[in-house]
Amino acid sequence: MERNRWLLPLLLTPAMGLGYSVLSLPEHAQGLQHLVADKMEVSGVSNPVTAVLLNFRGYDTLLEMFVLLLALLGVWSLGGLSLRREAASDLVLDTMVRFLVPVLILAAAYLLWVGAHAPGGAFQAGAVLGAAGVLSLLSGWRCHLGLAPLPLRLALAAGPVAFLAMSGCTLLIAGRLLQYPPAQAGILILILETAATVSIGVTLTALFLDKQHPGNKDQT
Amino acid sequence: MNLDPWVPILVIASSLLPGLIIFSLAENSVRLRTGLNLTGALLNLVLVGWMLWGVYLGHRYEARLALLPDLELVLLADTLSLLFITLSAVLWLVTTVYAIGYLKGSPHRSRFFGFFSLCVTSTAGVSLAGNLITFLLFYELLTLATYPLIMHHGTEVARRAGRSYLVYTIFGGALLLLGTVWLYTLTGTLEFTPRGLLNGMGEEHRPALRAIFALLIAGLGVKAALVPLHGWLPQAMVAPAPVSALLHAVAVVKAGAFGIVRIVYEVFGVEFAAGLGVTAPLAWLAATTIIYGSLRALFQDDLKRMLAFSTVSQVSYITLGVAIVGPVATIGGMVHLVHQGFMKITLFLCAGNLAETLGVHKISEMNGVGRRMPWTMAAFTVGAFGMIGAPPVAGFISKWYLGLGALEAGQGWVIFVLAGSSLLTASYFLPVLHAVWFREPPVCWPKEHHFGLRETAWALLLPPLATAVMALGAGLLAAMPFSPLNWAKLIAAREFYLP
Amino acid sequence: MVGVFGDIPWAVVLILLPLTGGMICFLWPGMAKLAGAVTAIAVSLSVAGLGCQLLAHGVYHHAVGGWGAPLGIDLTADGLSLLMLATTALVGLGITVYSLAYFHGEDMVRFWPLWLFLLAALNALFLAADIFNLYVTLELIGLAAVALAAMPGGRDALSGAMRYLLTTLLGSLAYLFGVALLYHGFGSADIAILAVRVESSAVVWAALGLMGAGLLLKTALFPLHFWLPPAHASAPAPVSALLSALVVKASFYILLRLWLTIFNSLAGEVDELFGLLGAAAIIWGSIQALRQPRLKLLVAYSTVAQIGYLFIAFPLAAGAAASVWGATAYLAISHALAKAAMFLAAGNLLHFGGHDRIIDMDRVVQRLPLTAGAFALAGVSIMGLPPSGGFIGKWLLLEAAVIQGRWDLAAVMILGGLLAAAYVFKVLGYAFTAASVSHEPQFVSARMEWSALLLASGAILLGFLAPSVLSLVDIGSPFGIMEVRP
Amino acid sequence: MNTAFFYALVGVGLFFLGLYALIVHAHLLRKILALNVMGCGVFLVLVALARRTGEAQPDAVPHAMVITGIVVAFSATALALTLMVKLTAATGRAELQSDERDPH
Repeated sequence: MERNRWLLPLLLTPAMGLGYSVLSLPEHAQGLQHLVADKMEVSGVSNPVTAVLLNFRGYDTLLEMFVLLLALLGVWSLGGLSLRREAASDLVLDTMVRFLVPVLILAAAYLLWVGAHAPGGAFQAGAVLGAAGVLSLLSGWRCHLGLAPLPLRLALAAGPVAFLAMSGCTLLIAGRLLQYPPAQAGILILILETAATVSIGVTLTALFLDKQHPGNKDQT
Repeated sequence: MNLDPWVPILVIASSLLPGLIIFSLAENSVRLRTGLNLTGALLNLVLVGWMLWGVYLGHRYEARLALLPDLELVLLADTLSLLFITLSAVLWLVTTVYAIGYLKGSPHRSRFFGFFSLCVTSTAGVSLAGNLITFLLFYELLTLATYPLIMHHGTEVARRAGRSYLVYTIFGGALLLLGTVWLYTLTGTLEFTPRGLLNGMGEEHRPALRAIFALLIAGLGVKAALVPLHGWLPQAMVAPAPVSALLHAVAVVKAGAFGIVRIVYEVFGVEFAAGLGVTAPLAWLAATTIIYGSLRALFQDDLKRMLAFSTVSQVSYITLGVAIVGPVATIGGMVHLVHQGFMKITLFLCAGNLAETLGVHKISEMNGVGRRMPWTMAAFTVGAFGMIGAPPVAGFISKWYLGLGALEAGQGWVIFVLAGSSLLTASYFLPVLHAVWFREPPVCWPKEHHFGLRETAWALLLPPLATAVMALGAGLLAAMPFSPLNWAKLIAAREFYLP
Repeated sequence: MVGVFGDIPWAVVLILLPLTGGMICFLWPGMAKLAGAVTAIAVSLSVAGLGCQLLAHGVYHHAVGGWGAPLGIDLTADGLSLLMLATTALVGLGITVYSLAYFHGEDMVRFWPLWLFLLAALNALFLAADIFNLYVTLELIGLAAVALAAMPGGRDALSGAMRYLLTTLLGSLAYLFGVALLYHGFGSADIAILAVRVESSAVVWAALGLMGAGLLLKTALFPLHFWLPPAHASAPAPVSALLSALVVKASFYILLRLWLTIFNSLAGEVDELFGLLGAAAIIWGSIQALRQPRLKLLVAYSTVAQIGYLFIAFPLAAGAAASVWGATAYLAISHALAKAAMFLAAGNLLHFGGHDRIIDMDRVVQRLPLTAGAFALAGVSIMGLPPSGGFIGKWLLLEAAVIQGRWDLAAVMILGGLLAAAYVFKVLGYAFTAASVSHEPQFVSARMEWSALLLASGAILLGFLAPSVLSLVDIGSPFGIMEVRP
Repeated sequence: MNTAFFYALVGVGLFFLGLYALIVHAHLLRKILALNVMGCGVFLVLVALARRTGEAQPDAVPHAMVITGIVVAFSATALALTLMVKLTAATGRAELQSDERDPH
């Protein structure tokens, strides 16, 4: 514990310095707000955050999809996190999940749709979808028998693959990475977002598939 | 197309390529390996002969390759480099033949001959280096190529010897590097220039230049075995005999001595160095080494160790000749570079024969060995007399010129060093010779091999005989054109003292 | 021909290709090896294409989405980027060849997508011109690297990976904080724009401190190196090679970029501090390497020492920027090649003997001559002996140190070389001798031996390529204007 | 001082609170949580300062950055937790060995 005695003042000094430098920032700053506002018309959406995420800085989001996939690969590579419950059926949980999951899926769809012009979007929708998945797992739900490993992987890859395909197409057609024609930008972004939502939701769920699960480690 | 720039490159390639191919050969492809070795050595000799003739006629063999934006690797054949490379080319051929016989049937020969060739490549590079950075490159390569040869037996003793060798040489290399960089920052060039590249450097640089001189000489002194940097040399005796022979006569030790020659004459310029006041300490250091090496040799019983300390002593004659400052002493030092090579390699090859044929390693076991191996011991005797400085063997010529040069330069004390060293050398060699020829041989030798009617295998016998003949010839025929002595005179005349 | 290939946006291809390759590995594990090999080769070819492009037209810009900075994200490739990309491609190719023989079964399925995504992230990082984009690539690299390091799954690997993950996250967060400050202070995340707008102020100093500390932590500069040896030593051999050769260089590259652009006008005292820490790293890392009983730990500590050389340049750069940074870049790439070769060789020895205790190595010079040769050649470059890339870098740095009268730094560099020789030859010495306890040797495939040897030869070959490589790095003068030698 | 700066200062506080906890606590779960607290601090700074536009609309770019950052933080946390679970299973302790701890 004695090593902590000097730690506090040692951390307080940079904290104060950092606080001071934050306060030294100008009271008003536009950032890129005006620039974003100017280009909203050609961005294909009307929600500025979505415009930045999927159009202006869409390249970051492309890499983002791979961050998520990498985390999943890392977790799977370690054998996965198990959520299996030994207890048999819990009536309350079971019933609640039966009601909640469809609602959550609906909510996710709404969030995805609304993201084009109001707060919302792929990440929020994906998170809600993931919650639905985790809830189902918690209640003892398992992968549907018909769901073979490759389809699961395809669902996981939907977002990154959509981004990659979009990158390839835009590169070939426009000569630039992720440059959408303004007229089609809205629909293209919606496609990307839908794929991303699926991916995010499934990935969040798939993190909790353990090794024994058929959805994982099917390889020879 | 002008072929001249390609000649020095071909010289390097003639040992490098066989070496690299030999690495990849299977252990039992003896014939191919031997063929490659001998072809390389012969080709090397022919090319060197060609350059020798060319340089004599005034050709210029120079190849350049950019190493850094404003620094080049330079291979250049001048009279000085030819002195050294001719020695190495001749002795490489001899040693290769010897090594093929010596290592017959022993393991890891592909590795051995690979590194052996690399070692010769580095020596050729050291002699052909046209500037200090090229010299540094091949000098370090030499360290790396000799290490596996010293470690060849893979024993714990070998490992320690290898470690000790590296501790000295890597440290020396670091000093050399620092000195070179420092010099470069002052001059902006590292080209070896007749009469020195520092001519005309201002007063204000004198302290720095003295420090650089000390760094460079210390770096080179490790390989040249100047006291107190000689400690690795006696330990390196664990290596197989051909390696010891090469290390002592041509490659490592000579590379250091040759470097000192280059530094004093062609970097600093001998008169400039004398003006800096750095040659006198160097002369004293060399003299100390000469006496010290002889004294230590006096008390050795292990034959190879005795020869090693003898090397410590003898190689410093070269440094001494350089440090005396004067044309005649220069001739003495230069010519000793070659003469010591002939004589020392003879002695080591003979020692190898004794060990290989009779299992004799110690001086106390050598009683009467002259009756069992008269030819080998005859060669040994020639070498020993050469070391003592008895006429007509080559060693006499060196000492003669060194003495004359010292008198000419007004440094009479050197005569005493020469005389003292000769006396000491005589007192450790003559008892050996006496025992060899006049004592009764023992009933049986420690570990005898029989070779029919011959005293030993041809491949082991002919090389020392050849080098002994060379040592004799260099002394007897010193007045002939292309003799080492005349070539050394050419160097002294063409590079140092004529405007 | 030239026209068609000249128009391809190679820089973008360099990012998309490995992402696609990784995706194929993920979706169809059966094709992992094929996809990995093809991707590695294609990436090398693309780098060559980018190189031709840069030679012909100078610096390459690509405004992603067509927006351009500050609204959008730009990709930029200059000589320095090209050098790092080329090194990544070459080392990556060597490691790919090695891994084809090294990983089997389940490990193979786990390794390939992670490695290809890591490759993509590295390429993206070297092409990025936006500090937030750099953050994303840093995180991609970090996660991939941790996942790779944890692959063996044992106690050592897991705790090494855990420590690595915590450290790399901490470093990224500090960096992100700096990004936040710079963005809010100057209204852009684009490096070129920031470089123009930034002037000395409290915010900039805070950003400098945060980003500097974060990146130093990720680069493992002494005394922030504590996480590196366990993580690098316990990972599988090709992964250790990747981490030491490339991943560490990635964060150093960002640091160098930021120092050359945004923080260019500040940071005099910080440069001195970097130099001091670099010197300490050289000494401390080398001594620790010398003390290690296990080969992989020795090599890992050698990385700690070699990182120190990269920081020696900071205090020297004020005097002779271009040649000093050129030297640093040269050291970085030589170290990448040599260290990759060393780790691969160490992996061969570990595989061969079942252990990597240095004193128990059993005559490996005879039994694995190619591997021993690879280790030795790599060692030559690490020691900085001629002829090697390491020598060129060290020569240039020494020259700058002597010209500027920085004898302290010169002495440290010389001493570091001596210590490096000590630990390299310690290994080689035992490689000649027989071990007291013999063991059943395992077969080592020729591909594993040759890939190590070729990488090491590359480090040696770099010793002869300095004029062309240095002129290549200078495309777009990433180090400022070339000074003229007096 | 307007609210933007207040929240930004809270962000700075969270960052250092997290850093303190990261150093002090040995348990890995606490360390992981500490890193998340630090991340929240940074995100708060990013979002809070984006309000300084003086208009109804805040600057959207930092918002997008934070969303990206959250996904990264989430991914890293998932990986860290898995590592922790596996490490605990392998060593029986959810701590890193103290003999190799960082020398701060």
